[in-house]
Amino acid sequence: MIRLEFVLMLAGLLFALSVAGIFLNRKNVILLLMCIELMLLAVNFNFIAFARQLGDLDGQIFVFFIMTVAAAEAAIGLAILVVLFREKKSINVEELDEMKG
Amino acid sequence: MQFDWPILSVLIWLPILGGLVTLALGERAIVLGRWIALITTAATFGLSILLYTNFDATTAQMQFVEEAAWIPAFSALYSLGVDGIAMPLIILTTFVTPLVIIAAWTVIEKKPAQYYAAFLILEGLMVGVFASLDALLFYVFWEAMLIPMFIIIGVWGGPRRVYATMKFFLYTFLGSVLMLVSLIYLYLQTCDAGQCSYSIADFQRLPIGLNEQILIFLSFLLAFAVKVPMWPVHTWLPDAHVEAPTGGSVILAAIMLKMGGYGFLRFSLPITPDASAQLDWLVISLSLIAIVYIGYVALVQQDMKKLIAYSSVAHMGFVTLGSFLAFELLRVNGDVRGAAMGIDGAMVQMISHGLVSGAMFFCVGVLYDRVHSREIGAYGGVVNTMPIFAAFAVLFAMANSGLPATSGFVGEFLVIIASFRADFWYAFLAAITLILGAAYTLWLVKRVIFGAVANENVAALKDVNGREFFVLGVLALAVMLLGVWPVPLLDVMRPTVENLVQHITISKL
Amino acid sequence: MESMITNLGMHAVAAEIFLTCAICVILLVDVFLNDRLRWVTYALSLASLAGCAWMTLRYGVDERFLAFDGMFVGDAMGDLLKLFSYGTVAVTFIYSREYLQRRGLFKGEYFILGLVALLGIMVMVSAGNLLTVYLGVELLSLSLYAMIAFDRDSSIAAESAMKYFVLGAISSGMLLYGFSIVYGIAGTLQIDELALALREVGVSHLGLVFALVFIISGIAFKFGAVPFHMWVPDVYHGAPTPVTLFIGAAPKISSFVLAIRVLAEGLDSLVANWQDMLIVISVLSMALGNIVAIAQTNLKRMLAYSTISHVGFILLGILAGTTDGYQAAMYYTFAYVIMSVGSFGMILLLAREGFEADRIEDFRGLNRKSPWFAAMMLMFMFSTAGVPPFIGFWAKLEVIAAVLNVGLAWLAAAAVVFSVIGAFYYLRVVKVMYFDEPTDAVAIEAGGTLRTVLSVNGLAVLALGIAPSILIELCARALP
Amino acid sequence: MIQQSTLLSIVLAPLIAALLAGLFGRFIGRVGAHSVTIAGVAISFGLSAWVLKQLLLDGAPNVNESVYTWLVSDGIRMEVGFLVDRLTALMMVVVTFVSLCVHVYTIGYMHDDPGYQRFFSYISLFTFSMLMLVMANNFMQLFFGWEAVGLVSYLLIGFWYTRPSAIFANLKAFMVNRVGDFGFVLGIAGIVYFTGSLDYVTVFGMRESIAANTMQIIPGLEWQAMTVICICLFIGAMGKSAQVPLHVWLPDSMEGPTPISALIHAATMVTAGIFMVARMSPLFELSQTALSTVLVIGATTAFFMGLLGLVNNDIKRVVAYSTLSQLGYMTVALGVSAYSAAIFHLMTHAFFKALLFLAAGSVIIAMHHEQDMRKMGGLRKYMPITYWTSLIGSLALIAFPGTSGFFSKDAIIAAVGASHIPGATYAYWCVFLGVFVTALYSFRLIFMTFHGPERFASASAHDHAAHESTHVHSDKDAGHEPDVSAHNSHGAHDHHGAPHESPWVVTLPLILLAIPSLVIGWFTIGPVLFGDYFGNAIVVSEAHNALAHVAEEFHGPASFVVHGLKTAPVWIALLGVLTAWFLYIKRPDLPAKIAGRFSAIYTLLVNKFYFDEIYQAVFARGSRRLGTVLWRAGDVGLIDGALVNGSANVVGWFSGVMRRMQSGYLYHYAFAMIIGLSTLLAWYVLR
Amino acid sequence: MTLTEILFYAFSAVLIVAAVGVITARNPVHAALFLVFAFFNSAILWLLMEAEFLAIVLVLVYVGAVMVLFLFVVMMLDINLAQMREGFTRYAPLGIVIAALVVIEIGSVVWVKQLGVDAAPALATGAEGYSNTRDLGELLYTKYLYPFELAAVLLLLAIVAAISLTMRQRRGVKTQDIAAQVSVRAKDRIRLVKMDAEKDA
Repeated sequence: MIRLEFVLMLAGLLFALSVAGIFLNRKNVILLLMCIELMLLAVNFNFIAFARQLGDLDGQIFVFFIMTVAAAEAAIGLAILVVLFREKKSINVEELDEMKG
Repeated sequence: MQFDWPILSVLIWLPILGGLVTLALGERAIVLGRWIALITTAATFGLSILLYTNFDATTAQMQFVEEAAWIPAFSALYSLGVDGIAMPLIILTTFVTPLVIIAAWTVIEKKPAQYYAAFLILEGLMVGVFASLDALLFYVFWEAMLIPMFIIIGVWGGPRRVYATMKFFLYTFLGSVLMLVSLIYLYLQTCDAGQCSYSIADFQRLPIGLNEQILIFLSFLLAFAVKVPMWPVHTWLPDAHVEAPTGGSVILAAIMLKMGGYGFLRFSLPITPDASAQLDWLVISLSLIAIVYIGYVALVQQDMKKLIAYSSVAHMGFVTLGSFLAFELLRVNGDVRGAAMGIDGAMVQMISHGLVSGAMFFCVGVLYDRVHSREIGAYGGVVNTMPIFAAFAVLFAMANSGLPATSGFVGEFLVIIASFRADFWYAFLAAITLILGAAYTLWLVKRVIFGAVANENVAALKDVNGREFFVLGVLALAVMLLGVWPVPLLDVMRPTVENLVQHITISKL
Repeated sequence: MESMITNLGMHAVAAEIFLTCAICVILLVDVFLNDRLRWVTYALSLASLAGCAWMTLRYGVDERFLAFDGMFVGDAMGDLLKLFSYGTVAVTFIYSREYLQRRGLFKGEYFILGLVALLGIMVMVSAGNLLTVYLGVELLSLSLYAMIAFDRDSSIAAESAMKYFVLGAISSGMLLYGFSIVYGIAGTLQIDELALALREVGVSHLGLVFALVFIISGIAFKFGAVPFHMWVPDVYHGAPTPVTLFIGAAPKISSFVLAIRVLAEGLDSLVANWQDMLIVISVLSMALGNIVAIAQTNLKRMLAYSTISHVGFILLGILAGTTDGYQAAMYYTFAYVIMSVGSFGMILLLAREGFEADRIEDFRGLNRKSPWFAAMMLMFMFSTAGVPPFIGFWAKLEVIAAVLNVGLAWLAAAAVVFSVIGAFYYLRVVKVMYFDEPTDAVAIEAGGTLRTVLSVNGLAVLALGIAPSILIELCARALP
Repeated sequence: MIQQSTLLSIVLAPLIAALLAGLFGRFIGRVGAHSVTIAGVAISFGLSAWVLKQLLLDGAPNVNESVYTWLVSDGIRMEVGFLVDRLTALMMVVVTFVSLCVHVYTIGYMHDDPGYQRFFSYISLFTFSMLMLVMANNFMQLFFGWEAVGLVSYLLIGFWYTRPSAIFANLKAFMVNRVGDFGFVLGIAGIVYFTGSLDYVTVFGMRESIAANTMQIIPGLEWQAMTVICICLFIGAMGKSAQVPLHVWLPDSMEGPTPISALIHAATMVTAGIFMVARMSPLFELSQTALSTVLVIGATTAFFMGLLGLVNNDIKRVVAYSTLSQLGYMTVALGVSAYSAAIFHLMTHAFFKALLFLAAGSVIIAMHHEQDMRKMGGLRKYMPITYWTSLIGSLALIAFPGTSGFFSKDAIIAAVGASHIPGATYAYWCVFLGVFVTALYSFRLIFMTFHGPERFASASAHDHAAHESTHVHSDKDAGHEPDVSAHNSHGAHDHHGAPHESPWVVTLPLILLAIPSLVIGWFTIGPVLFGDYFGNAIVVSEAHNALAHVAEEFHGPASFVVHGLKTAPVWIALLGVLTAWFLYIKRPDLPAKIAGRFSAIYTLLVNKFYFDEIYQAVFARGSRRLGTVLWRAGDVGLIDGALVNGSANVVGWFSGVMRRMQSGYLYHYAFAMIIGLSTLLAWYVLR
Repeated sequence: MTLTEILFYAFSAVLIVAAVGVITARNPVHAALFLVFAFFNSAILWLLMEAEFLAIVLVLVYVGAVMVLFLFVVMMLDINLAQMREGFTRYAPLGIVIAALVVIEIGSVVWVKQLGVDAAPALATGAEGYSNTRDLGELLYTKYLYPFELAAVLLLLAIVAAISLTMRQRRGVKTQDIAAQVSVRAKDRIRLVKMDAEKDA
């Protein structure tokens, strides 16, 4: 029997790791996108665990939609990345500082 | 006699309409615009005289009342009316504005249509402040007034106008927003009492606990103290005055400052009488500080307008002092004999200061238009080249230092006499203005008006022209009339003032 | 079949369906248009907005109404918000046209993405399920990401799109995380069921509060409230002005409705908890927004910070947790949108070839060049500062009343003090227009439509300020 | 019966004349101006005399009625009205008579002045104001007149407004008077507090109830309410009547044209204080402390101000110091409750001092506006009328037996001698020694001006430049303003010609004034001083009635003279005259030597006891310094700098700091979000 | 401890390792591969949690499409790997602190305080004829029809957005314009200018 808390803890860890990843990564925007995927994964774990716990498929449906959205998001994110790279010839996070203050 | 047409609405909206027409005609049709401005303001003044002639001076009731639904959701009404306190102030407003228009006749070269429009709109809003019976309506007029004034100082002002306008606006804005919170609070209290209302009269009847009263009082105090202005929140005034164009200074000194005094009488005293009684020492001390401290500060000013501005602060100290004597009297003597005199004095001082300081700013304006300097040091011996002007200036200076037979004397005299009842030292400190007021005013006169011709600028001065003569002459007449025969003014106020004194002696707790 | 849609209620969704079809049609038509005929897209977009409005009015509902098994909620508030959104988007399009044409950006994408974003807003407005909420949020967000980056020759646009994207995704993650916990505790995603279920679970449930923090964070991000505001200045600044205009307007409605649907309807039993959190966020927003705006020289950026501060005010209304409060917040949102559209419209009005008019000093001496539009900007600025007799004042008045009504006097006092600080930078714009001399003599190039609509916009700010009853009554009727 | 319209005419005639001359001076011209004003004052004088006659001879009752209500506030009516009793009537006659003389005199004195009409307007206005003051039936109007005469005095001292010294002097005069008014207003306020009325009759009727009160001004110290009120009122009198230490303005007021010095600064305005205290006698009688204060201050003024006359060389200033001293005598009389003596001296003084001033003016005209006595001498033969009238005036001043001054002054000295209130002894010595001093400086003036060698011929030539510069009209300036006053009148005459007698308009008033100076005491001392002239206008309590002792020995004016010869003061005065003769005719070298010997005292006197310097330093500069400190440190520094701009700067600084947090870096943004999230979590979940 | 549990813990551990790999990988390609690895692990975990359909979708859609897209972009963009890791160690401690903070907070709620979720009946797994896919499908096309359609719009949006952002006509590309070449006139190409033979001095 997989304990609910365990899954939730796992999801929490993933969430924390993705957050740390976003903060730690200062050079490459693509890695940020990947961290976001990781974060969504964490959420998905939550939903699946709860769906199982509750005996209710709504959670799984939600995961389904999250994945759909995540795919779309990734597409747009990567498209923006491409635009960005064309303009700046770089995807270094530290160089994304034209605007501040 | 009441009218079957909405006279107060006309007084508010006629100038605003005139302003919009002037604005719409634009700078190219300025000749027409100018006349429209003059005719509108003159008509407004004429109509406001009807207020006086038809005023029933036997009652403290609001008169010429108009009422219409405005914002049903807040039970806010478009309700107007005047009593013996508001009516003189309205007439002062309508009296001074045409003079401002005349004084600006050919002097303003930059965007004159906007200039006139700003003053016309301002006039309507100012009348609105005095005529509103609904707190929300009052507040709207109160704040909206800042906008034209902001523009007036900023567009037609002097070199440091940006600093001055910002300071003016933010100071007064800061002062009044907390009042808004209090007004809303009072409104919610009326809701709790069963009948939601923004009516000032309902606020005055509302029972409020002491702690709440104190908070409300403090927020009112801030709002009105900034406007009056009282020490230590007065520092916007010298800057605003110095930078404002002549008309702006006149309106600022003559009318805007009165709104603070009016606010005290209309809001602070009747709505929070117990808090006022608790904290009257604060207001009275600040007033006395204003009278003495500011007197000294005025003494050393090198800028004519600044000097007059500071003298305004000192003079307005009498208004606040007179208004708050009632509570001290009640405490010291156990009765309120003298309180009505204090409030009478405050009112007369407001009207008088409106005329006198306005006139003094006009005088400075006359000089400034010719020499383009406000520095005292840039003048000297003006009397040699401008004898008529000098006569006016000396007259107004005397009025400013509170000489009997001018209006300046009446208010100060009443307040000093009333304050003696409360405490010898109040009267003592207040009376110091006799010395300081004369010192700074006459020293100014000495350095500017008297003496030998100081430089070519002064030598080249031309005496006042007909337009200026008219403006100064009308003001001089008013100042003298009020000084020699103030009874018409006091008579219309009496029932209202006595009613007010009665009201504030009854605790709301 | 055991699972059937029990109440379909297609007519309630008429506007959404119509808009989706319209988007497809426009998408197809646009492909076949050359640049000279691009106005057809523009016209079609406006026409479809008009169609939507007609649909909404035609199938408007007075009472709460569920469709698609509760996924969709139709109510009076929703109809009002949608109608307002159509109007906002339409005005946005009208303002944007000339700017886009002059910049060679007059492409179908702007309109299509804008319409999709509008669809997202509509979905959120009528969301009856957390899933629908999420999809609405994403529809809107993804469109916005794309819109921001759509000027492909602008590096700051791409940069801000990237920032917005990454942060937006994080916030979505947070929101989802919160949803998932709520789901786990309440066992349902349906908002009205959620409200019932949570009442049984009990208010002090730790897990709920835990979830609430995540949800609040997500909502705060969409609002742009401190400390989830960091994207706002950069996005406002970096995006092409028409897009900034778009972002500054309609999405605020969606943020508001997000808060209403999730917090006020779904998590209403937790009001004590989220009130506390929102107080912190709101005070921080008002403080930071107003203070940092002072240091700005770029008007778009300044308006961004001003947005942050206004969000603080909108949150004031929401955090009151009363119907009055929600009405106030709604009113504030409307007022804010009207003013914000106008302010950005002014930038678009002044912009011309090689001149963005997005710095404050670009407004220098406007009163010399065009007294009329200087007056309009003056009204926008004073209104935004909350000075009567403009609409912004009533918005502030209402939220302050709402806050006072729940006994948070200190908060009301803090709010008004911050609004004074805020007045400073609005005044600076007025100062530049009125007190300074123009640096050039170039006349305003904008065409008649823009001028007319902008004038109407400005006069509305005044008219609704003098007679605020109209809008107040509407809000009151929409949120009984 | 005295009609109200009569009284109104008395008051309004000069006012209307003043307005006509002032506002329409340009249209009615010089002749018009002086005609109309003289007519106005003549009407006043005539009617005043008639009123006096009515009261005195025809037994008309006192008039006390109001003209109109000025205002009503809090139930207190403030009215404008007239109280005419014999005291008032006496004052009215004196005022209008002197004023009339001065008007006539002015025609000659101001003949060439461009401000001719203005001057007439002012002095008519002054007459009006002074009449308002003396005829008032309430404190408000008293104060009104009080301030109005101050205003006119201000305008007239600064009449030659291009002279720096004149406009300095007028400001100073006004300010010092304001200090007095300050006290005066407080006194009035006190009266209103205790009686609720401003009306004389009502107030006097309630005087006992005032006296029953005490006030705690400084905590723990109970003061008699009456004492406080009376001292406050007397402070007003000190300002107006130039009592130490508020005397400093009077010598400087000599910057005004001489007719003014005669009218305002000798005969009428400065005596307003004396009049006021006499009018308030019902109140003062109830406070011995106040009376002592009055006495001591008056005595000090009488003696010490006289001393200053000894060392001054400006002919007008010597007269001015003598005025101060004589005002001191009057005040002393008030202090010992000899109110009628004070008023009596006021009246005689009005005549002879006006005479002396006008005579001095005549000399000044003759000397082409030279005022330094060291540059005069031997004028007797050139200006006989002036000489003789001056001599009469001086004799009256030194109380030469038989002259009017003798009667009044001797009565005062006798009254002081008879008084027993605290300070009376000091006062007696002051007034006694004062007699010697008076005689000394009076005859010093006579001898230096009219006797001895003619010093003007040599002096005027090389001192021309110096004299010009003191009057500011350097030739360069004069070129710019051809219409400036003194220069023209100066240039019109032959510069080096011998002085000659003034025209008749100047000498006629001298003669007119010389007559009462010489003889009026004979007729009036009986009724005024010892008779029942004042009736109930003046109240003296039995305890203080010093004059009563004098009255016991009074058996008619002639015997008074005889009796006077037996007392020391007369001989002291004679000694003074002899000393003057010795020092300034016999041994003109001695004064300088004495001055050298007692240089410390001499310096002290020349510097007028350093009052001016101290006031200048403490009040004028001190106030300005205080003002500067308050302004710079308080307003500009603390309020504006620290609070207003300071808070703006703090907000601005904070804005900058917060702005830097918006670093532009994505990870910082994310970091902020995460921190926000975890803080909320920590706060709400884990607490 | 059942086999399911053992497997679960094991794969969880691997998942965490993979996730750490994603955020610490020196090379973006490696990071992407770590992510793929994490997804695979997740799919297995989901299988263990009886979400079979989602597990399959995760592998097919995510690993098969999305991650490929990622890798594609990573390869396409010419990224200087040398700089990529600069400063990593500098920020690592802070990153760890943040991660720890979040973990502690989440953990304290979900682990220590148990979230307060009651143990509820698990899914009717193993029941006769139960199909996760079928049940999901049924729900998707009935109750979740509206979201389903919205998801479709969302994907459409993604397509439109991606195309509009990335497809562009390059500026400065020299291609032939046949029509322009054909329609050219001589006077467009040559300009005849009359000049004096000599210039004025």
